[in-house]
Amino acid sequence: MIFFWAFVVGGIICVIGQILMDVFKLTPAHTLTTFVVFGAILDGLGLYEPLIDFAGAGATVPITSFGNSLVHGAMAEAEEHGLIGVVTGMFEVTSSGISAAIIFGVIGALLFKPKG
Amino acid sequence: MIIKKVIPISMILFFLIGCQATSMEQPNDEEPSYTKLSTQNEFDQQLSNQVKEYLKDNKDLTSVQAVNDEEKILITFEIPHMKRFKLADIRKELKKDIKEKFQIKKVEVSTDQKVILELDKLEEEIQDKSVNKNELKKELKRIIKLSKKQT
Amino acid sequence: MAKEKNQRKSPDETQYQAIQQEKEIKRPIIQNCIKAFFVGGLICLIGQVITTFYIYFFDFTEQTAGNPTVATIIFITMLLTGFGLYDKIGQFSGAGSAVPVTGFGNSVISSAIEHRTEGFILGVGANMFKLAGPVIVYGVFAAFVIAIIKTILMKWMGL
Amino acid sequence: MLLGKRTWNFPNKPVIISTGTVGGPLEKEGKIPDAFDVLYDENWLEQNSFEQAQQVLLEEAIDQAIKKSSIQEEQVEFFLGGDLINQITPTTFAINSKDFGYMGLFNACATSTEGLALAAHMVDSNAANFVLTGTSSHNAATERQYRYPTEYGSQKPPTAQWTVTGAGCALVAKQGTGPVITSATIGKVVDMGMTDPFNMGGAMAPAAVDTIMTHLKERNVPPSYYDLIITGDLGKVGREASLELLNQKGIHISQDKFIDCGLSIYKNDQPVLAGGSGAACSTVGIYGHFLQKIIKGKVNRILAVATGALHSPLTVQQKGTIPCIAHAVSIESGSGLS
Repeated sequence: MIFFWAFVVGGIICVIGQILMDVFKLTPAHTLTTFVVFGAILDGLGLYEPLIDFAGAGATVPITSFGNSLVHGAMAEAEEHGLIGVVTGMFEVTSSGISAAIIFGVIGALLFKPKG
Repeated sequence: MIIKKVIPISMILFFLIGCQATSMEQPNDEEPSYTKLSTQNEFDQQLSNQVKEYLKDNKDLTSVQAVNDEEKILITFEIPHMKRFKLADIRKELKKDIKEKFQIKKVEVSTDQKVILELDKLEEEIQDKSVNKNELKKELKRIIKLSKKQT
Repeated sequence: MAKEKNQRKSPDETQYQAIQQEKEIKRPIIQNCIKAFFVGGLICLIGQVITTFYIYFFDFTEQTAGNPTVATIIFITMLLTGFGLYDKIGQFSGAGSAVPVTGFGNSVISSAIEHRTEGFILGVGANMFKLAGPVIVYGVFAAFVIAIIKTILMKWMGL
Repeated sequence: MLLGKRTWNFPNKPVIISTGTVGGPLEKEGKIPDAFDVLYDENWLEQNSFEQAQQVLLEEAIDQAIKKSSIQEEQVEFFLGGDLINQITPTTFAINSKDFGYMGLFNACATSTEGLALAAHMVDSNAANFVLTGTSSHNAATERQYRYPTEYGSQKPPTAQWTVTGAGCALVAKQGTGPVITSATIGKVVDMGMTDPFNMGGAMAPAAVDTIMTHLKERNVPPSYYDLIITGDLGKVGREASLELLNQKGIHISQDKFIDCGLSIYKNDQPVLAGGSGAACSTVGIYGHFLQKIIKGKVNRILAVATGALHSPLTVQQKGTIPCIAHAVSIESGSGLS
């Protein structure tokens, strides 16, 4: 079941992205930024976690989950250390996506040439 | 050009599989499945059994696992997929309910797939009597710790 | 001058832009959305398969399996980008391959590979986040604002 | 000799005595592979960067043009040319080792006819005997400067065009065998407030129309005077729009006489969306394909109108419009040709 809903929810999130790109003529960078901010807002309203419970990777693989986990990290630290935790806890949960991208970016640059 | 052929085919395939999966899902009128643990053990699972017995009437659940030692109990459960949107609330309510009903101080509730798997394994071991008191305590502690990990 | 020119449109411009509206090849939005749905869904499905794999065969919970899953699909993205396939998938599926974290990975990795000719420090290092930078910047800032609001509401308003 | 305001007439009829054209892998599989003297199988040309590869393309085109002519490299006095890359470095580096007087030009994709018009003017007015003119573009080098890294998976809309990988050179001389240049019209910058960098054809169409109209008016000839009117890289969108615009202004050109280089190079099933573009597009189309048609006697008079979009990635980000330009050169079958 989780596989089916991961597929459907992930697909629907991508369709929203396609509409932003085609109908509102946003560039990919604008679209992704909008999504991350949107993910952060959804988590702020407490709506993103239920979506993850429901759709699994369908909600964690799209870039919206980045916003969600940034808020999550900040909130977890804030509970312990108050407002200063908001600043320090930000990357607590998200770091894997960014560090993986950096590491594989450098490895990619070592291994590959652009095909053009 | 291969991509152009592969992608549509796999799309159709997954969609068919997906549709089948939905139609196979049946309404959940049945009691949640659970294993009644032997109380003849070195380690008394009476409490866990009582909890399971109690949760039997809860139509929200499809399966329940529970293991306890002398001071704490870990309960895991599964619910029908369409109810997973409310998973966090159901978990919270269940925890509160059990705490009040059985007057236990430390109740841990989890719905994590991994925790369910591990607890299932532990239940089996208890049934087989392949764990001793100390091992059980240690194992339970480990699983609870696992369920609380954030990153 | 430049500012003035931007503000008013001459009749010629308006007229030509009308012609252009008519002659422009329209984007096949419905078709693009269908492609985006299936490719995006497929990527998420693969993500779910990898997550499940990590839960069953390694010591990861649903919570913690997210990290290795992301790392794994970004690794796959690196291979697809390096072998020159990701841009072709991207042209086919649009947002379907841009919105998942694979798209984020691709934007970082493609920039890194592309700027290798300018050296590893000022090329790869400096340009890596050329495209993905805004995502992190505004993700962090939005999260900051939201977390502040939420903390204040919870702590001082008792919500 | 000046006709009207922007048109030069060349009474001495400078001759294009030879041309050299080179192309990349996608051009090799295209519609007109025989328009190229040299075709490469891959994008890198064994260089370390795409910019260097572009430089090699131009070097090869220069060598081909000189090789095919009856003159020696030392006899060439000037080189006029440019490309799309920042500060036209590929062209400069290609000329680096040569002993030519060099004037770098930038009119984006209209550089080819700009160079040809200036070369003809120099030869016609006795300022030079042999002038080389040429441009080059490389798909990956252009892509990474104007748009995204080449491996970035962004979806291009159907109005986008594909930059041609290639280079072309023409050797213009006072006399010799070959097609002759009879006149040229220098375009003005036309800006219709278009802002979409993925629809260059649509932005450039009004510039092409303006130049064609000015040319016909100042030279006082009807459109039917030319066997073919060849635009540089308007693509599907721009070609349709400019035909419509010409129609509205009362100039009727039949569909089969109004040809676009961007639509001539690639086959329909190649992934080039609305057609080819880039500095090399008009260059290889005109020097390679259409001059051959004149030499073989299939057509007698052509009007080559290369079009260029004069924006930069910076102006696009600053929400600027896309100013465009087009230069026209009329080429006729002439000395020594049947």
